Amino acid sequence: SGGGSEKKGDGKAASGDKAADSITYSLTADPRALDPAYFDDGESAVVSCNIYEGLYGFAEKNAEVKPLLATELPEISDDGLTYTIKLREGVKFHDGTDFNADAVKTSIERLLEPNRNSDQPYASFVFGEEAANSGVKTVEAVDATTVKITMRAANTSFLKNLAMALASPIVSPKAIEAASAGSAITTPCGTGPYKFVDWTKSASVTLEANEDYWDKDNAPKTKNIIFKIIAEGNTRITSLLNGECDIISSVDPSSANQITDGGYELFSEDGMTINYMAFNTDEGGICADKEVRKAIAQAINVEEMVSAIYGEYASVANSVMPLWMAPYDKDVKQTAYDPDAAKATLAAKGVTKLACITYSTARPYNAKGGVELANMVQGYLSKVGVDVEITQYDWTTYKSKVQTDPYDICFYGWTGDNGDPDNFMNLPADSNRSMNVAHWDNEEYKALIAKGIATPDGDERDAIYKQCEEMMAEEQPWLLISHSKNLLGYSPKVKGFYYHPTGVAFFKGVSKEA
Amino acid sequence: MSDNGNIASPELRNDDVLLDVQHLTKLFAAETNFFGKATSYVHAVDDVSFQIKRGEAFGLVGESGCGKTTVGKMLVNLLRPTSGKIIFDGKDLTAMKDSERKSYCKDIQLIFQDPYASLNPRMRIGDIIAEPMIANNIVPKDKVEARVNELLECVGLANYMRNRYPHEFSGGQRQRVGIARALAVNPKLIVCDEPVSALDVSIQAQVLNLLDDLKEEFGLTYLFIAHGLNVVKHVSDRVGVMYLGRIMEIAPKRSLYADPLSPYTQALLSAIPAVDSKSKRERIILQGDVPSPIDPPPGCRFAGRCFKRLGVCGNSVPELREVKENHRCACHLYDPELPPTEEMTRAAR
Amino acid sequence: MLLEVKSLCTEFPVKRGVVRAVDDVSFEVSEGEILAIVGESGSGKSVTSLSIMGLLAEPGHVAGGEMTFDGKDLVHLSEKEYREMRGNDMAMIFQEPMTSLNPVYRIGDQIVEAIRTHEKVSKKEALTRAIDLLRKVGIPSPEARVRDYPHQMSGGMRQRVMIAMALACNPKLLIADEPTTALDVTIQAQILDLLRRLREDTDMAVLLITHDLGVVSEIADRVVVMYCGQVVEEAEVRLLFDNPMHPYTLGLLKSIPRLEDDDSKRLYMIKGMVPNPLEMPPGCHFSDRCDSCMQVCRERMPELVQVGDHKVRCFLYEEQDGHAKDAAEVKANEEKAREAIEAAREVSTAEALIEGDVAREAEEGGADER
Amino acid sequence: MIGMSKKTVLATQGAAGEVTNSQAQQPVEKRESIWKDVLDGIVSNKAALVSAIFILLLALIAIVTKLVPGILPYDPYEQNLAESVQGPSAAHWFGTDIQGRDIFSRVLVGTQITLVVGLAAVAISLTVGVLLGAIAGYKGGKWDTVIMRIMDMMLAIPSILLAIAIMAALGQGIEKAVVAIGLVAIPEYARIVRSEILAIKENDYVAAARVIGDSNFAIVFRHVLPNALPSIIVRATLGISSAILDCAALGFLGLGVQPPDAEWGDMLGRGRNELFRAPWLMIFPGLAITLTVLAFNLLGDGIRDGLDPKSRKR
Amino acid sequence: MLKYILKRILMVIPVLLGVTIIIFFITRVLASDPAPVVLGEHATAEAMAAWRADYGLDDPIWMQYVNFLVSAIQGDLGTSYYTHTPVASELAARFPATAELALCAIIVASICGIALGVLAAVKKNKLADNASMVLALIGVSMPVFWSGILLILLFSATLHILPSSGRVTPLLQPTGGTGFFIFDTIAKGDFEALGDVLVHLVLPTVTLSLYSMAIITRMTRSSMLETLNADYIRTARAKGLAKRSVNVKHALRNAMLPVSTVIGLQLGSLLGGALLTETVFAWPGIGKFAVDCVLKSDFPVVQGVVLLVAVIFVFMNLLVDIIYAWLDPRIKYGAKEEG
Ligand SMILES: Nc1ncnc2c1ncn2[C@@H]1O[C@H](COP(=O)(O)OP(=O)(O)OP(=O)(O)O)[C@@H](O)[C@H]1O
Ligand SMILES: Nc1ncnc2c1ncn2[C@@H]1O[C@H](COP(=O)(O)OP(=O)(O)OP(=O)(O)O)[C@@H](O)[C@H]1O
Ligand SMILES: [Mg+2]
Ligand SMILES: [Mg+2]
Repeated sequence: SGGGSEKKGDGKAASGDKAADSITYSLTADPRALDPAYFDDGESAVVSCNIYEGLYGFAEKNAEVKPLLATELPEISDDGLTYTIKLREGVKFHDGTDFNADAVKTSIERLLEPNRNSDQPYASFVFGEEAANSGVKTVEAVDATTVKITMRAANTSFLKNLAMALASPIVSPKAIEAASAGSAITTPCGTGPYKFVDWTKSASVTLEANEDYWDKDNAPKTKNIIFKIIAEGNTRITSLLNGECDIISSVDPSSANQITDGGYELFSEDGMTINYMAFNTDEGGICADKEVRKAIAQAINVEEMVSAIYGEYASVANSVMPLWMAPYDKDVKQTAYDPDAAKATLAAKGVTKLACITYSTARPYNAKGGVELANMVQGYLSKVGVDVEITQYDWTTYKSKVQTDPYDICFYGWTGDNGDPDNFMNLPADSNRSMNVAHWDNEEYKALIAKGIATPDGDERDAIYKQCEEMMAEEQPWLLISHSKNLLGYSPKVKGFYYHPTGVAFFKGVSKEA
Repeated sequence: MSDNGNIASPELRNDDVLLDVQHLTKLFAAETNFFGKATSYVHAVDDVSFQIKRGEAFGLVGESGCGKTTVGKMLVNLLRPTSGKIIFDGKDLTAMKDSERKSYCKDIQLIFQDPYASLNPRMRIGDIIAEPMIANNIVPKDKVEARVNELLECVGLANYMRNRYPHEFSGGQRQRVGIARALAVNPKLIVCDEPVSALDVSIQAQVLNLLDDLKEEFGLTYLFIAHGLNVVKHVSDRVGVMYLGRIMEIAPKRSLYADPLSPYTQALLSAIPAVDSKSKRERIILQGDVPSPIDPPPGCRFAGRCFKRLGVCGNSVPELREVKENHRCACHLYDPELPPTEEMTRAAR
Repeated sequence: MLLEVKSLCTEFPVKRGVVRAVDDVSFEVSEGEILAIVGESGSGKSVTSLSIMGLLAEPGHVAGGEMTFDGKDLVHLSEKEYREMRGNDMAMIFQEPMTSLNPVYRIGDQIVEAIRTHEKVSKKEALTRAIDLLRKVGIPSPEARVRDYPHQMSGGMRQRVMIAMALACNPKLLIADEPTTALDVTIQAQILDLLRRLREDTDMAVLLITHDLGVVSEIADRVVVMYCGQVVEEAEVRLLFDNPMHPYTLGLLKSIPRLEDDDSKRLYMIKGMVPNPLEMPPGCHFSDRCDSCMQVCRERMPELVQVGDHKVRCFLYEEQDGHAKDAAEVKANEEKAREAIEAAREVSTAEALIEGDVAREAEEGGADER
Repeated sequence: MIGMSKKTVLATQGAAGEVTNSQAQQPVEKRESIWKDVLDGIVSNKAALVSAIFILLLALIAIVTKLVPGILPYDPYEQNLAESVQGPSAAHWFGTDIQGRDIFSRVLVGTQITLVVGLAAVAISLTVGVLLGAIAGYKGGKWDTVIMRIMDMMLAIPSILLAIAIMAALGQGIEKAVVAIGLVAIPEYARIVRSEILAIKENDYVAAARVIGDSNFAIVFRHVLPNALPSIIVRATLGISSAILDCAALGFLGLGVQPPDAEWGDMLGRGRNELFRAPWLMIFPGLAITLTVLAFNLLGDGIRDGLDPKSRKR
Repeated sequence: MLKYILKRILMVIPVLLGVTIIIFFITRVLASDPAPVVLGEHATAEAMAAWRADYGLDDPIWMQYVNFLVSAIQGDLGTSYYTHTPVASELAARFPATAELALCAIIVASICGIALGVLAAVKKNKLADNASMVLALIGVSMPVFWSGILLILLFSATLHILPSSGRVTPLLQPTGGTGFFIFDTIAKGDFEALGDVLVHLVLPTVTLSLYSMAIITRMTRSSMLETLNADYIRTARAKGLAKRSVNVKHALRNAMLPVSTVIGLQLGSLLGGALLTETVFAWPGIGKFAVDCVLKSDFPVVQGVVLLVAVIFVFMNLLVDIIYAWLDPRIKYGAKEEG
């Protein structure tokens, strides 16, 4: 029922252990698409991960890979090139089609060249490219329940890619057929715990429980899951306080108290992000000089800045990777705050002016947007005698401006895709300048990264990435700022809710008291 | 169309004609089709001819909408005639290009009907009067002020009023400012478009007397437009009566008032309420309204309301012909080709 | 007596003071009579008529005096009673026929509305009556014209419609505020003729307001001349025109160009202009412009006194104590006034005008200095 | 030659003549001008008077804070994270923002940008709009058709969307915001000026100017535009208020000024993230905008009344 | 009349062409490159180049325009770069929301605006006049998003009496139908849903209508004052009509003429103004969507939105003119065209 008052009434007053039949979750924007091959955004992922399932998924609270539609972890050949995967039996898609090896083959092959099209943003990331000699070469259905994937080159993160909500989940072949060639499915159909009902653009997406879900232990407990699109942060919070939503995502750190004060639960766990400031290391620039980079880093009290902006809802970044992901950081030392030293160095180097660009839009790794950060850095640097001139852009423009504007420092960040260290650590080694905004070009580091990707998980691999972390701290192409926490608010009546660090929320175990 | 203007009346023939208007016609588009082409016309002025002598005051009389203002505007180049000629001081103004014509502009000046709308409310009257002199460069810059003072005195305004704005003046005073502005360029002809009809009774006389005085003093020539015959009588030497874009009668004042020939003129005269009980005239009350000037019917324009209407009036346009000496009239009653009428005999006497 | 107005005063408070638009005005209208009020623009004619109709625009109000209509005290009438009387017992028509009809309603409906406001009749019946009325005021094929909108009619027609509407409920008094001023002479003659006929047919009294002395002489029985909110002279129409007493009336009559005049003579000019209502000269309002002005005129306001069959407000005819002078003296003064006027005709226009302006400025001098 | 005979009249006039002369020597004061009407309108309307005083005060604040920044209780740009996000108190009347800057000082400094934005944006749209409107109205014909069609096109695009598109294209910053806001308002001015001019053109005094031989230029600039001025002034006053609002809207959408400039819309847009924690971040700049816009609106109405010949009894 | 309408419709064409040219110029020449946004984080320069080629963005600008125009005339507005959905269906999905909100707002604004304006005019210079004018002016002076957020804070967050977001509680949403929920719910006889739709409409409608209401109030007041001074009002009073009937029947009807024009224009600007309101109230309309698309450089959608709004605006004006002619018998279109 609709009116806030009513909702509030039955929310607060009524009690008992009867389960309510719907849970409303707020998204911040429309999903881009509800076909895993065609989106790259968190909003789509949150919805889709309840409709579709992949061969693998992540563990409940971390990025450990678990079998999902596969019965066990794949058999990987020693050269790392062949993956043999056993499939679960008796699973049906929502449209009644059987889930089998052919379905897997169809789902994956539409993302491989030459079927792949330029509208599939994650296809090349997950399944590689022929030109780069990476990723999947072939998919074979060995028998109804066995699939064999052959790789072009070994890639330790491939398995984690298969667990992602983007690109990897398995889609009903019938639905793929029904959609016109080269475009996204409009009536989503997967094997997941919830079935698609309706998507009213810009308003809401409605799902309903899949009565025939294969995993009887984790059968959906709530009849409907509704994703309501609310872009404005204050409106989101009000909608929770007013009983219009049960769970709201992207809570602004500064509003967190409002949620707990109102008797609501605050979900606050580390996400899979890094929020950083990059120095433009291009030859000839002020920040090409490592000393200057270090001095600037010394001028900024990261701890104070993080707490002022995010309060307790972000942790100061000591490593590129988030703490829960990486065991590598323990001994990495980042540059310490030392304004006097900074002043002296900068004066000696004759640095008085820096051009800074930043983004005005909130990002997953920075709920406040980059302007606040830029403002504070401007404040710190003005105290050591450096004028910072800030130019801000909205995110879209910003993404092209980082490639064209002549900046000295810029703000950026990263949200992990798959929980693999390479996904984070390769950023400063990337040849793509929009990924590597520091334009850092360090052969030694690049070699380490290449080695890391081919090394199977284990101590050897960990050591490589630890070395990477140390190099980053020493060479200072970035000033690490924070790892954001995923902040959500939810009604205390919602039980069993967990927001996964990869930025999705699984509703199969979630229920709500009436 | 009758050809009624090219023979000037004998009275004028030997004299110095300042303005000779020949077959002047002005049509306005009344309705337009899809592409903006006119499909019907307002016949505002239709084949009008008359002459004005130097130093003469010619009155043009007619009811509202009969085209008097339109004639005046064509004379001062505010409107372009559809056809016809305006020969001023021997030169055909209508044949001139705009640039050429501009040099004659100042010789014909206009006094407007509405004293409230004809003065720019945001200018001081000193500037208003000085403007034509500066625009036409007829007085050296340093003499302008003295000349403005002179003009103000001429029209009976004290020169300290120079720095005031029009709204600080009464209607009569404003009209005097308008007169001063017209005088500023030493025009040869002044077109007075109903200069007193918007004024109070007690003020009318001031302006009429002033115009009279000025005419005397500077030998001006007037085209005096009015809608009542009583006002015109006081100022003009000769009078033309218009009806629906056409001239009905032209005659020297004395002749016109003593013996109006056209039934329309007769009605117009009788409609003027008389103040004196002694001179109660027989009243002719015309029926109906002035018809629309949009595509008027053929024949005499007045036929529809005429109380002496003949059979021919509805289809044939009467010529403007000399009925008595210097007294011309466009009416079938005086058509020698038609059977003689009572009026004709009376006029012949 | 149908309408009696006694010492009516009407005031408009404005930013810089109070405009007394009507100042101590008295007159009477009896059944079937046509009384004309003449005066220049701003002399308070319209305000007088609106005061009678109770239609004064906001801050304006009757500040004193009495008005009785058909035995009823108008000054203290409630708005409801007034409304019942308006359009019913007394009706009014206005100067501007072009704007006095509501442009968005058919004229038939507007007349029907007037009828149905006061009488409980069916729409159909009212419409029939409307058509009759239109016929009565001389509108050809009234059955068709009732469906016309005002913009489809000429000015003369609209004025007839206005008259038809006013006659809808057979009023006892018709107030006509400059009904012909905006019309052409030939149309004006038609309307005046119509009014005259109607008066004969219905025995309705008419209060005719105009600034045109010609119209007055054509149609009125009696005339009230107003100047600056005051009655300066009142008399039977022929008496007034043949024998005007007040210098203002005299001046007006001499200053209008008449067909009968000898036009070689200059027109007489009343010099100067109507004073600003907030800056009236201290004595007689006309004193600045008067050619027979005396010292006393500048000091004191003369009273309206009965002189023979005239009422006149002028010290030429009034003793200091407020009584009329004796007949001989009146005669002499009348003569004097006439001579003054004849003499003034010969003054050059510009000269006279400057003199008039300067006199007025001097009067207002204080204001000017500011 | 004209008037010679009159000379003597004055000389022999005696008393009256002296009055004349003494008055003639009066200093030539500007008796009545449009600015006086404006002033009259303001003074005679209490709300407009208060508004005018308020706006003057704002202007004063803007100038003083520009010239003597030290007069402010705090440096509006100085970061002081120790005092980050504090509620209104005796020390910080309007509280502090996330960077610990004093909101009161920032609101005061914000008057600079706000007024400049309002005036500059209006200056752009006024200049272009008046020019286009004048050409369309006075020249008529093809000029009119072409110009007014273009204006129609601009009007048919929602102005805020157009402004955003222009901003997105030009990049951010106060100058760009001003340009965007100024550009999108042009059609309104052009329309008003055109219709005014069409009406004024019909006046006899314009005909009179033509009869005496004035050039088109003189007619437009001496006779037509000055008489269109009242509605232009009114429109411009109201235009300042909509420019301020538009600027605030752009700020709200994150397209506002460059940091650390204090602009109310930008402060408001930024403050809304802290609405629940620190409502003062949104309330005070919002109030400042509302009051300023209200003041310009009331002032515009007052001026309109003052300039309206109908309400100006004389 | 018919001729006039036809003529006006023909005149619309160059305006719409011009609109497309303006917006085409702004998007293609001035705006930033959409490729990085569309293709996401992992896209390489080659992938972006390939994508641009796919979408014809490396064609000469005039060719892009011609292509756009040709397909637009065939009813194809292109496909969103970002969601790969046809623009027409993206707009169709969102437009009813905006239209319903704008219509409600204009109705509320008109009713309140006219009522306040009449009150102010009839009680000129009295308390009621001043109060309604100040009220109206405050409406015009508050930034829409600010007043919207304050309203939410009061009615939703504090008093909990009105919902703060969306058009309807999703499970009650009528499916199929016109997309105008008031209409759809009534058609279905689902009054629970109707109630829900109505309470959701309250805050956005109020917020959105404030601005227009102020404009309409002002216009009504001045127009009413003008007509109240008209001669025919005096005539009506001289007939003995009651004040009320004079005010309503004679004055208001005439005063409505200029007001109707303003209302028509307001509806156009409401469509634009809805943008901020939609953001604040999570209203699923085209306003917020359009802003996002401008910021994402999703050209086809931006073009589509602008074209749609322009068409509505232009036809709204046409409609207003026709209504005007219907209200005012003096206007006989076709007869008088200034030339
Ligand atoms: N610009 C115009 N466009 C169309 N018709 C016009 C125009 N100017 C005048 N007319 C028409 O031409 C006719 C003559 O108008 P004009 O103003 O010359 O009459 P007038 O005799 O001066 O009348 P009035 O006594 O009312 O001043 C009228 O019917 C008028 O409607
Ligand atoms: N609403 C008003 N406020 C202030 N003064 C007014 C108002 N109405 C009329 N007056 C004043 O009252 C005086 C008389 O006006 P009124 O309209 O009665 O004149 P009138 O004789 O009818 O003139 P006209 O011939 O112009 O109609 C004028 O001086 C005018 O200034
Ligand atoms: Mg005329
Ligand atoms: Mg009057």
